[in-house]
Amino acid sequence: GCGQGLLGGDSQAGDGKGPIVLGMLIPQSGSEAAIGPYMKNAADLAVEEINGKGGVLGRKLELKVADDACDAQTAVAGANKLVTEGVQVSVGGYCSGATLPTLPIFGKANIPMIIPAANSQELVDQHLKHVFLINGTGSQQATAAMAWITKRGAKSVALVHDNTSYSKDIAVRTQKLLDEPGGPEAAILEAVTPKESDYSANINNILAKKPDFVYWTGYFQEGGLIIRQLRQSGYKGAIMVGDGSVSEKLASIAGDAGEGVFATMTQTPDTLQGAEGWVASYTKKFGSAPGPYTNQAYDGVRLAAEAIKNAGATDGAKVIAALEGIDGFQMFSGPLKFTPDHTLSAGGFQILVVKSGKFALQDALK
Amino acid sequence: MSLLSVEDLRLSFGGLLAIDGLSFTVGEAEIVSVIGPNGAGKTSAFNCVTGFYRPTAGRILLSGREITGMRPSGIAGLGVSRTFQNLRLFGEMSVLDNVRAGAHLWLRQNFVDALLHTPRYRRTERECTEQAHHWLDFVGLRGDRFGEARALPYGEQRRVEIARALARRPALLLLDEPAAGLNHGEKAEMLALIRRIRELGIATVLIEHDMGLVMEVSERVVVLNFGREIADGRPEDVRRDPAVIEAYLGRDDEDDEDDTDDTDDTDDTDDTDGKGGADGKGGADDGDGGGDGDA
Amino acid sequence: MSQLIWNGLFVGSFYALVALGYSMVYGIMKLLNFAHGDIYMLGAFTGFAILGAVGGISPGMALPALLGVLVVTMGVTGLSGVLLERVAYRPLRNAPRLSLLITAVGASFTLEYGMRAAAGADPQVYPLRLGGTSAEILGARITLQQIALIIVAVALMVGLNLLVTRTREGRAMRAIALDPRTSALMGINVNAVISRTFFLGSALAGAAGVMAGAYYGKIDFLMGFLIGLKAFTSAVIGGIGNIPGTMLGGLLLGLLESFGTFWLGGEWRDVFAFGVLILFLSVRPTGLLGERVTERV
Amino acid sequence: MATLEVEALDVHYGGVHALRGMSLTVGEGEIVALLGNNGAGKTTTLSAVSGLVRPTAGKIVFDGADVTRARPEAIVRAGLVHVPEGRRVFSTLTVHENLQIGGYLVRDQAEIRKRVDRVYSLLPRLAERRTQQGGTLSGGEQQMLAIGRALVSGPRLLLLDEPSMGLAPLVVASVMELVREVNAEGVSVLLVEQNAKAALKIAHRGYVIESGACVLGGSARDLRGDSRVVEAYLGGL
Amino acid sequence: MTAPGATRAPALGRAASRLLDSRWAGLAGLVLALLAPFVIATPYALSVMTSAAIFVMLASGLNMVVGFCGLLDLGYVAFFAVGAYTSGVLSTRLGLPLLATVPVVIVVTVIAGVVIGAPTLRLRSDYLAIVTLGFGEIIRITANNLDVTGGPSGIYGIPSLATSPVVFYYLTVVIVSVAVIGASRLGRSRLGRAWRFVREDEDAAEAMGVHTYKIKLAAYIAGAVWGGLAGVLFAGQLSAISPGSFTFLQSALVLMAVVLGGMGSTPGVVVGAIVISLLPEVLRDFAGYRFFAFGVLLIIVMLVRPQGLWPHRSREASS
Ligand SMILES: Nc1ncnc2c1ncn2[C@@H]1O[C@H](COP(=O)(O)OP(=O)(O)OP(=O)(O)O)[C@@H](O)[C@H]1O
Ligand SMILES: Nc1ncnc2c1ncn2[C@@H]1O[C@H](COP(=O)(O)OP(=O)(O)OP(=O)(O)O)[C@@H](O)[C@H]1O
Ligand SMILES: CC(C)C[C@H](N)C(=O)O
Ligand SMILES: [Mg+2]
Ligand SMILES: [Mg+2]
Repeated sequence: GCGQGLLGGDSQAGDGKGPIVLGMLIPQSGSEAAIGPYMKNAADLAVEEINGKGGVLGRKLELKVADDACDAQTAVAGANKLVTEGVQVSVGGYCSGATLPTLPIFGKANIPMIIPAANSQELVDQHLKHVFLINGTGSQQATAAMAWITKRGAKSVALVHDNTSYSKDIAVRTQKLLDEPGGPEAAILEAVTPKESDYSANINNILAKKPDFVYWTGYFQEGGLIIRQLRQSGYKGAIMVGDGSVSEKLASIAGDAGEGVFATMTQTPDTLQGAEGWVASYTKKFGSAPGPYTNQAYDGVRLAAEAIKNAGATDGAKVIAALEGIDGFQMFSGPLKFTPDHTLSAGGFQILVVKSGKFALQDALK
Repeated sequence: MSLLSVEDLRLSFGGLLAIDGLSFTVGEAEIVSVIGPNGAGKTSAFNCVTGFYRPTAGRILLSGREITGMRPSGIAGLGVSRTFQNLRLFGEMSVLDNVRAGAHLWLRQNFVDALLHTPRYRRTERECTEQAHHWLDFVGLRGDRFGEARALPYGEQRRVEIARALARRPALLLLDEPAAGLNHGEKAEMLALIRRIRELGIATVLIEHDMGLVMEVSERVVVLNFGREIADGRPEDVRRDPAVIEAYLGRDDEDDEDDTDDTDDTDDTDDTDGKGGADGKGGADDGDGGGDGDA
Repeated sequence: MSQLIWNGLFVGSFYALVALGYSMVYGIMKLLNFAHGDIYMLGAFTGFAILGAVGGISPGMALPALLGVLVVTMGVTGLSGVLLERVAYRPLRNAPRLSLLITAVGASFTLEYGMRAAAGADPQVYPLRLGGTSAEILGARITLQQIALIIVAVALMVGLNLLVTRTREGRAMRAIALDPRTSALMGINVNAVISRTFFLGSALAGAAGVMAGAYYGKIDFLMGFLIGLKAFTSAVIGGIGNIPGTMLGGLLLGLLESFGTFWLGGEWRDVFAFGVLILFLSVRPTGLLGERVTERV
Repeated sequence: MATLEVEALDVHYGGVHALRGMSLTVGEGEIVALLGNNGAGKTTTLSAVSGLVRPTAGKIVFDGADVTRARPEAIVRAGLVHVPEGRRVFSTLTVHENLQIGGYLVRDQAEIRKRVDRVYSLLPRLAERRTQQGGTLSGGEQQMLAIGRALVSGPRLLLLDEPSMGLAPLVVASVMELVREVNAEGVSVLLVEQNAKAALKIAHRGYVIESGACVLGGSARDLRGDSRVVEAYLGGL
Repeated sequence: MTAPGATRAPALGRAASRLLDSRWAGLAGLVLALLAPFVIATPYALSVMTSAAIFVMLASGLNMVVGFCGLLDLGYVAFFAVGAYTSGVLSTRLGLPLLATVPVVIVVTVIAGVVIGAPTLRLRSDYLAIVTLGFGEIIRITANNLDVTGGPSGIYGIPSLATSPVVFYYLTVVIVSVAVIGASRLGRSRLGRAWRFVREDEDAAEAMGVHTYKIKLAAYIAGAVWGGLAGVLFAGQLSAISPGSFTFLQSALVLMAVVLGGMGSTPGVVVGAIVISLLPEVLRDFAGYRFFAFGVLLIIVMLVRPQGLWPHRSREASS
């Protein structure tokens, strides 16, 4: 269009009285494509609710979604597209690897990022002013896992990850905690190749170490298969999965073998009292139950709206300041206050357990 | 010292002895023909000399230097050129490019020249093209030089292959059945061409089944049968050798009369009804092709 | 140790089954059929749909039901393969052979994301499971289902090999692979033979898809990608176009993965497998049983 | 009645007009020779007849049926078999398998075996090479294989494209003899040959083509006596 | 001697083919690329255009290997990765500016080319394909497993070559243009002809004295250097690299660019690369159906133009 060239005016879209635009970068194609719809639906739901109550600062919210295919290059293009479309706050980010290269892009455009899912430590380590994580970090999750492992009285723990940054991060951090003298031992750190069907070779390695606790830190697709194949191979000990695996699909893939599997997870609508209504309205609107990261995406949008409201403007610096000032904002994971690192002060991780095919609260780890 | 000498060459494929103790020599600027029944081992001998087959035993010397077991490009680097029994042109490349292949070894040009288009690059490229034209003129190519080689009629392709081999500026040229598929008039042209090659001081070894051509052009004839040499001598002697008649020529005297034709007219223009060859668009072959890629 | 070998063989027989179709198609058309893995995926989903439509099947009936589904699915994927060839490959028969690579990748995307549109991006869970009671045989845990699956796979492979090496159809396939034009001069209906090849190869992939779905339980629209790659690898290790070679190639790849995981850990498994493959090919450049083509000059 | 009638055939390769109104006939039980310079269009004529290239105009009638647009395999089925230029043996199939492929359309296994054995007795060199890969044969051996392969399919009309190319003199004679024998058994033959002398010796009739059309036709005896033919194809007397 | 075909070609056709002559077309393309930001310079457009330019460089590098020399390489992304990681590691660990890493990248990619090429180039094409695929995977997995390369999360905070995306875009366009011209010049030189000889017929090439092994290795090395330098640009553009960017799919896409455009044809490969990299962006609004549409379009394009969008002409200009 006109005026978008080098010689054109510096037209900053969205400055006027139009809707406030939120941008969401999520995988809609590629290996993680299954996640995209859940997060988009959740965000749509939040936008609809907020707009139904009159919007923010008297303006409506509008959500723009871009595909990152869980791939860095696609993500960069997508992020730039969102920037170009005048997005004022980013509320996306599921794959850490794809989110990482988008940080400077939003940064340069002075757009605050509320990252609902991606939670690799690299996102935090850069100490970027505009980046806020509302999922628990890897180290928080590892701590929670360690607590439960100890509490269960396990002796020998097998850590299994899928060699992606998120999954490996949790496994390695848990291993570090286990390596401290006393308490349970890390028997093995095993990496599997994602997207396969048969994990018997890995399971063979695991069983050779005779662990009494297996912690899977990857996603639910492989998680379900691994659980099933572990049980089929005669493994009798405890199994726990990380937050990437918390989905009813995990249980249905694993079948009977899934019963009694634990999970480290931030609070979910299913485990929160009073959230049934939310689950019901989501299910009514979209015809299926919420899935992984549905509530975080929902909270991300609400948090963005809250921050803009507090800032009284959509200006990046002001919104960032407002985000830093947030204290006690109610989210599914509990009242929110960011640490200086812009992460959750407490991960809010709990232990869930699979009961008749559904995740239920086992221990709040308070 | 002879230019090429093959000493007690042996080659076997599994149980099959394709060449069984073959020895012969070729002197400077000599024309030697190798004849023999189908499957006698003629082409295999060429393949050994040019490095495409590794002999099972024996030695091959070029100007006294042993070349047995060298790779083909190394042997080519020592001044040996060849053509193939089943034409092996670079079919999708232009005729000129095909002949430029012969210039590969003497073209002094490196990748810096190519990247920067240095004066040396321009000079060598021009020289290369001129040479290519020169050799195409030399073999009397009538067809389109700028189009794809595979669009030329068979006989023309044969000429291109020879031009390519000559552009190498060899000391020794091996021709495998250059007259196959040529009609009478065209054979006469081929004969003239081989004589002109000899005038350049290039030694030629010729595999041929056309006795007329062989008798006319050779200084010496080597006859193979079952991988063994059964005769080696002047053409007139060889053709009277009973063993050769028995194994190869046969006693059909009618053929003799045909083969003794005296085509002494060395000018190559008697066949003016020959076609101008393929003209028009070179690469427009979309009718067939298909089966590229071997294996 | 025997467990490692068994695991490798079992996984390998899946690779081999998918690789057979790959190898046949590659053998006859020199086509890297990137969509082949997606036919496997299509098979898994077809079986899923049929089972879903039929509804509750008692556990006792599981195996017979599965065989029925297998046959129907093979028909469906076989025809899909034929259709694929008709639409995306045949018109390019005379184009440079890598042109087919584009339509093959195009077909792969179309199948994958077409399935995503039809069945969603979420993985699906097979309504029918071959659950597992395992027995210890020679120190390896082996389930009856595994044995059944391997028997089906081996039977399909052996039959195929007989077809290709012993019958005139097989000879025609090999002739077309070498020279389609001249094959036509022998009276071979090149298009029909290629169609039948696609049918067979795709049917086998479909069978493998159903078997994987029923055994592992989870299917998704991208499930064909990785196995397609492995099938290709198996076909090459074995010596492309050679049926017993392809079988061995699949089994060998399975074993390499199994032992690689054991010796070096899961993260280095593929480095090990590919490393061995590269070393092997540099010693035997035409694969396990590939024909040594002596090109005449 | 003529076995093959070709009428006013035109063939284009992209921009190259290779045949321009080519016409010829092959009568029942005849051997017809086709002579011409390199590039005259001999191979193209045979390819058009056997369905390998599509003519842009003209008509081809085989045994009374129009086969102008028929597919190659259908034409073979009708009994018209083409031995192509350049031998084209299947390189990694054995000699035996190459011959069996020739009998692809024959359903009767015993019949195929009989025909293959007959080829082995006609061309004993092939029998010696039974299990060798076709591609590793010598040039002349490949030529024999190509001819033998065509014989296995039991043709009624045989198109031969330069069958003597690359054959030793003795073998040329025996191949020509073979063609005559086959013909004596009732097979019509259309023979493209550069060895015009050998061809005209066994042919009943012949044509000379130039630039994609016939310029001369007649009985073999007449052609042998025609001065133009003598000068261009037989060698000046 | 005159070529009858050349003189008979209609004047109009000749003018048209002059115009499409790669030199003029190339110049036009360059001008277009340089002017584009004046029409549209949004961050999105710039990032997409920069990616496309880098992709062009990759494709022109692979074209030397596949198009010119006929070596089917399914793991070309290995060199891209080697370049990106080398410059990424050096610039972040040693604090070097990106430009300073270039000489090292060249050395390392040459070595990578030799290491990957040397043991494999004796293989026939299908086997070569799988071996290169394997090498591509080995490089990616190794990067994923090592600590220097940052493991699965890769390297971030790589300095850019330029402060502003516009400047970076122009820099990329200039570098890529030089690379494309260089590849095309190599292709027309003695070396490039030797590549084509090898592609057409290795035996005949050997007989003419072409050391086919060395010539293939040269193609590999050239391809490796082009890929490696494209990797440097990639690292500079994204500022973060991770193994996920160097998957087999990426190799396949580059190969598709080469084939789609027309193997061995420089303008073709440029067009092919632009199409392959822009098409998914153009189709972005299809969201979930994006790759469905991409797949269908690929098939249709190929059915319409089986030889590629802008195929190589083997007819030489008669000058
Ligand atoms: N690679 C190979 N493998 C097996 N046998 C071979 C191979 N190459 C050649 N032969 C055999 O070796 C013998 C000699 O073949 P060669 O090609 O040298 O014959 P020739 O004298 O050139 O015959 P022609 O005149 O028919 O071309 C033949 O019987 C052939 O079948
Ligand atoms: N595939 C092709 N593409 C372009 N032109 C072709 C093609 N095949 C043949 N031609 C041209 O068609 C004309 C006739 O060729 P054809 O092969 O029929 O001649 P021929 O009489 O068989 O010659 P020869 O004696 O050399 O075999 C020639 O001018 C040739 O260049
Ligand atoms: C569980 C997921 C939210 C983790 C995310 N995929 C990441 O890479 O950080
Ligand atoms: Mg020979
Ligand atoms: Mg011909």
